[in-house]
Amino acid sequence: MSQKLEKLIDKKGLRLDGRKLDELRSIKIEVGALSNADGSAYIQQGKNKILAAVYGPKELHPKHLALPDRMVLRCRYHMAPFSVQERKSPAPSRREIELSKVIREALEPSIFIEYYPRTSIDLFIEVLQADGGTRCASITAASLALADAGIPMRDLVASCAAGKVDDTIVLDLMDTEDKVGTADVPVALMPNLNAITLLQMDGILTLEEFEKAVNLALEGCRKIYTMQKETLKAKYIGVKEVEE
Amino acid sequence: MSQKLEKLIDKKGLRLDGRKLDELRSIKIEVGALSNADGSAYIQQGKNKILAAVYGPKELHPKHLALPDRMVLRCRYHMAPFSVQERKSPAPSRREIELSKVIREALEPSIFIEYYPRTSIDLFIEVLQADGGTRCASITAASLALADAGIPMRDLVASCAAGKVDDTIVLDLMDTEDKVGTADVPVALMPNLNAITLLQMDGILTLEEFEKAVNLALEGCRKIYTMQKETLKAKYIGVKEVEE
Amino acid sequence: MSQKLEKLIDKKGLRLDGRKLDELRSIKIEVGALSNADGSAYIQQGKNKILAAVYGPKELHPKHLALPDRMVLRCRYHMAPFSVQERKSPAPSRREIELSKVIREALEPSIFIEYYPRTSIDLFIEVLQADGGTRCASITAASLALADAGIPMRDLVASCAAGKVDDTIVLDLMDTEDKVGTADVPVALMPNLNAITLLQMDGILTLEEFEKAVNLALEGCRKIYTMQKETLKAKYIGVKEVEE
Amino acid sequence: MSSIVVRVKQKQIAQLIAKGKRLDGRGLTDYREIKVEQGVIERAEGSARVLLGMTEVMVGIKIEIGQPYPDTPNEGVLTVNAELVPLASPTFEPGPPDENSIELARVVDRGIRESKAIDLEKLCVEPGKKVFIVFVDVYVLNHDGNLIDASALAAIAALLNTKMFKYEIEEGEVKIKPGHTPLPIRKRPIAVTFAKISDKLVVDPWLEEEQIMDARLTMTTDDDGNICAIQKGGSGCFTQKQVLEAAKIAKEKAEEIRKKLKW
Amino acid sequence: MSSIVVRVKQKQIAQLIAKGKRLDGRGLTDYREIKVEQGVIERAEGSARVLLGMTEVMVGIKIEIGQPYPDTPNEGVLTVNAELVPLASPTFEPGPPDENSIELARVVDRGIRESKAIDLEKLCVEPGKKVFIVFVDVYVLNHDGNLIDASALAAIAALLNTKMFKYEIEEGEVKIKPGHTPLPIRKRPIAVTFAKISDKLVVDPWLEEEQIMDARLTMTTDDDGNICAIQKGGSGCFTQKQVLEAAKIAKEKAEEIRKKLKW
Amino acid sequence: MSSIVVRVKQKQIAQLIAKGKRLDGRGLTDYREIKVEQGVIERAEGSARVLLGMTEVMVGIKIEIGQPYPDTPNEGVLTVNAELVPLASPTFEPGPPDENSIELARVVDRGIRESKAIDLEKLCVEPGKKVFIVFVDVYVLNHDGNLIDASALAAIAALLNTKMFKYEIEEGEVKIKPGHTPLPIRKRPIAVTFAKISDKLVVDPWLEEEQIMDARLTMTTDDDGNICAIQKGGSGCFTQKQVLEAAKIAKEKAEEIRKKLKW
Repeated sequence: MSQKLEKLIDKKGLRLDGRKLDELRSIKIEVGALSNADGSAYIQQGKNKILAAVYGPKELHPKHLALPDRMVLRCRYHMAPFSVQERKSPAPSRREIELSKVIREALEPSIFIEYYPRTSIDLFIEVLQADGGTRCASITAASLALADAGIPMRDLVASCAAGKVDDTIVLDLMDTEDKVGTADVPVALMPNLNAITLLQMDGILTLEEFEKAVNLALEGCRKIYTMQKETLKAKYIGVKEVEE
Repeated sequence: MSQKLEKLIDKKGLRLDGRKLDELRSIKIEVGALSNADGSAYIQQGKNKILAAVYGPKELHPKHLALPDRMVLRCRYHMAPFSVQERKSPAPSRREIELSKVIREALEPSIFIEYYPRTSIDLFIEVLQADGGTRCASITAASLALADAGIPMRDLVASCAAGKVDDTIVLDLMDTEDKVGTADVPVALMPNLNAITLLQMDGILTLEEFEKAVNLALEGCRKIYTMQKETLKAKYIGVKEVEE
Repeated sequence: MSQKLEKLIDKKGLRLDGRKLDELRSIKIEVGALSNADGSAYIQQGKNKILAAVYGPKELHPKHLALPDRMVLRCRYHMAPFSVQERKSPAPSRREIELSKVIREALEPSIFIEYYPRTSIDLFIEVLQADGGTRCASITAASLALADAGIPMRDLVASCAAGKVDDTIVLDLMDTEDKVGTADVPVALMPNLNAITLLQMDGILTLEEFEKAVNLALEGCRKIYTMQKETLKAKYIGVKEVEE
Repeated sequence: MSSIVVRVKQKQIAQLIAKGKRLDGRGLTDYREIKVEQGVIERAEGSARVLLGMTEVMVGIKIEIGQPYPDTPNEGVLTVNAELVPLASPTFEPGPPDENSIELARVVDRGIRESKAIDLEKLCVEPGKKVFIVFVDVYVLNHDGNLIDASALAAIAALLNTKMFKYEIEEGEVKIKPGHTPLPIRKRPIAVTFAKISDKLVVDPWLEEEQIMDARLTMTTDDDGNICAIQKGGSGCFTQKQVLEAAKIAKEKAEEIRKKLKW
Repeated sequence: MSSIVVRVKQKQIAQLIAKGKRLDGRGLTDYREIKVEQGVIERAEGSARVLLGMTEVMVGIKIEIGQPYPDTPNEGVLTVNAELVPLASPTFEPGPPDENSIELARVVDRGIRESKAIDLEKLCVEPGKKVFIVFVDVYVLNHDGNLIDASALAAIAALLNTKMFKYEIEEGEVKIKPGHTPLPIRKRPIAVTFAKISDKLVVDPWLEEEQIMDARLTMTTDDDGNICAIQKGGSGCFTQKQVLEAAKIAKEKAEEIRKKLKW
Repeated sequence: MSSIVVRVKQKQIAQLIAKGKRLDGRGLTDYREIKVEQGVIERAEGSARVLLGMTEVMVGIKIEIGQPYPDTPNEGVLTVNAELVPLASPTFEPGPPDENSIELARVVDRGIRESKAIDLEKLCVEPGKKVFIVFVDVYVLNHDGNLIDASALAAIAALLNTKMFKYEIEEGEVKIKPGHTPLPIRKRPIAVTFAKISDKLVVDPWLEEEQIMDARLTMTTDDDGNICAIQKGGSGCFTQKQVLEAAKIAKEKAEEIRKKLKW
């Protein structure tokens, strides 16, 4: 949110990559990409390329961390050293530690954690290429990985950001818009329950702009939700190539 | 102990802050300042501002560290990043690790550690502002925090340093005296038992000077001991505002 | 393997330190040098000075690492900060971690690990001075330390390298030859069983040169094996100064 | 307290909130008593101590000369660090920052950074080479709930209290001169945190409310009433309506709290 | 699978190999299907993805300006790092590199370094002061055995795909210019790994073979058929004859695999 | 040994000391046999090995060019590090330095630093920019008690043995020239450690005495008989009389030990 301004929206109201203001980037989702994980998903959203994998539920070690009445969800959001412009050290940064926490807290409300007391689920997210909005794309993929692992869930979680670019509220900021724009509002939603499970903001917005941004982001989440459901259907109903 | 000399004692025998050679800095002590700790104390000695808190006795984790015939005392002496001239990294330095050890060993003789087998006491010391002699002021405060936590003790531990400044043995060195002076002898004492529980020295002293310095420091400890007892009396007998 | 070439072998076929092509450096071995360890050995090979110590077999902590049907061998190869030209940080380097692994795997085949289920042996190697070929000299010493600790073994492990210097295959490279030469092939052998337990290579060798180097290194191992056995004999049969 | 007593009390707290009341007598959008003391550590370039009921946070500011980030060569550097020091709570452990202290530091950082509270361009000494680095060290001394609001308030209070040393450049070296100038502060971001309990939003949760809340929402606003940072925490969720309602309350509350700051 | 089923399967694998056969139908010196995809991460200077059966490894190359080593002032720097990321296997833990990932990185490094695959002298910008640093980051995404061969192959594939930015020196500072040049690659080292099972050598072991192997032997050869790196692993041993036989097979296999690389 | 045997032996040690005797026949103020060997590691700039009975410590000195501390721009830098390497004792664990090795290093450091044993001003190459850094690495090889005295002795023995490389400044760069000069040493600080057992002070405690001592006191004195460092350790206490008595004995003992050093 800190670089000098350049023109990001042209006279026709189109953005640098030709999108309309309320248009999502092109999204490609795959479920079950990894053979070792209990569940997995891969998402491309713009140039974001992100893998999510789920291991569990399984016994928790060390045992004193286990909870008698619920499962423990653990989450690691991690970026590959080559995923960004300047090589990133593989050691977890403070940003990655914070995002691991907010992503976990965005997904936890969707899981029936009381069904598996004393166990844990490990959720691993690897950003192979980053293009703005990785936390949202990670949540979208991770929720599918949880479903792929057969974890009982209240709803899928779909996630998308809106933001302010050239004084305009737009949907799903890509990298340049994120860096040059003046506000970013990532949101995650369980659409069937109308429950917001992630909300962050940085930048500067009036209350009115904020309301507009939240509403736009929620719309984005609902579109992504449709894609999530189609992906699952394609794998589990259409193709029927399951069973090991 | 390594900077070029300047005049630290004037013709009248007074020091930079107007003190006499055998005079302590002004000391303010408060007991029970922190609501979460089982015992706590705050000390101002000159510009030193130090908090000490005690948690315990409590079960020790991991269990294989517990001792069958005694309690384990653990101690962390730590400086706030803003407590000194140059910002200090919050990670414990080698100096802080050594001082944590000598402070623990200065306090342990005062506790009936055999009364609570298999348990531990955690002692946390935070130096909010440092002005020379922080280890001694920390011991003085920590001993009060232990008393405030109701830990059974043989005696309070009072602590004070003497040192050599401008070829003269003086009491309770403040920061500049500590840096420009040529020797520093921190001492801790259980006054009722005449037992020295801390003794360190750096600098250069003849045997005669050393004897003089130890005697002066012990006198200082006895004066501080009086203040410690008054503080406890004020809280537990005078005010009677205890009981939660 | 990366510095500019200079002449390392003279016209008479002698090397910088006067050795013939297939000649080992002078080797001095001592067994039982350290009083606290269960077994120990010291080796000088050229200017290499290396200590190896064995503690165990003993109960393994933490217990969940213990194996029900065999002993766990742990190994730490470590270099003293003053052992090399530029001071080495005492924290284990990636090279030291790799060498700890390959040394462990070179010695493990020689031990009847199934004799002591649920236990561990700790093997500590300290390089006090390094002169090329430290991993091989470490294995030679460590195998003697295991024998000194009374660990039941299939055979001793003897280790030696061959390499390519000035286009010639030579035995037991010293530091300069290792740095200026163009290939290094460290080998470890259980001579009685004709079993190669370590094999590494870096540099460039044709298949024919490689065969020649392996054969020369194996010859070196057999010579060292003779010295190992003599050292043990001198301690346990000749001198009879054992029993504590 | 035994765990049964704890659970009874927790149930009571939740039931009261459902009726619009709180165990300590506050209304749902009332803060506990707020005390702000600026300039408590003489050795620091700036400092402040905030009491929010029994929650106590100290912030110290240190200023050093260092290198700018390559992408902002004309700007000083802001670094926020938070320590949950173990004397503040039986649940805090010594050791490197965990996810809670990192989140706390980053939420405080975001409020200051996004509101452009500090005029970082005025902290440039030599473009691309030397700038002032402002270290904001948040030190939690007693934890009785709502660390974010207390820390953010102590941070801006300490920044308002901060004095920079004067300097001149002599042969490429920075020479410190006598005297001080205040740190150039333009905005006073204030964080307001809500806990969701019994499907209601309560402001400034104390520790026992935090232990039973479903989720947490922090809204930071600046002097102009704009939102500059938001953070949702905890394993629960919010409705769209709650989010918009929270934004409005946060703006009002921040205006009240801002009056406690000496500028 | 229950541990009895596992043991029965392991016995079956070993017995088949004793007869010169493998459970998945391969011959002892056959590789699984190899897929090499170069240029998969646009943001990296070079990248590749290798599938070896179900084993999947990605390598990304980043290039930065930095200082040379004091003993090679005219050469660029090669740095290989390997991450066994926990989504690749239930046995991989988050945290700093363990001995397995360090060994993997160092074996990949040795093949590239000792074969002089990169012309490091061409990566010198200013002798003794500024050189290009080539970061080779090995990222294991799915572990089904033989990580060394997959990683070494992905590394050289990514290096062949790498483009360096153009630059000029202006007043001692490196200025990046538009356009790219390929990284100067001279050799294509290929690692071939053997597992010893039932006293036989099998090439390209999959995970279940690795679990029962006595020992492992990796031979890396260059375009000229020379050996440039060897690594024995595991707690078993080899005969002299096995070692020499492995060297010959490795050379042949490497020639086949090398054809899969776009240069 | 079984724990009963251990306790019987410990009781015996304590009872003997109460009568002024020691289990190994020494008087209360006698050292074990001391062997000092200087120059044992050719690759180090200086080195020494000390045997104190069965306690064995090696110290190596390395010298590098580096930056001075900002507050002492005209002085070289002394850095003391101690490693309790795990082959020395079943109680030593691999890993970063713990409080015992840090205390050991700092007590050795204090003796050298406070006695001004090294003329650090002679180690300045270019004021404020380049100075010699003297690394003193204490390496404990066998632990049979009284590591402080053995380490301090090995450290000063190694420093006396240290040769610095010669250099000249060429265009701001340090060029190493052939030849060496000795490190400028002015004082030989000697540490003398007492254990308090049965309310008596015993000099040079061996391991089994350390296990039963109430407290430990180390007094370091220089060539002029001045005290330059003191460290009390352990969970017991001393009387004022014991402290002053210890100072006198330490001075006498140090004079004897100092004779073992080659200068």
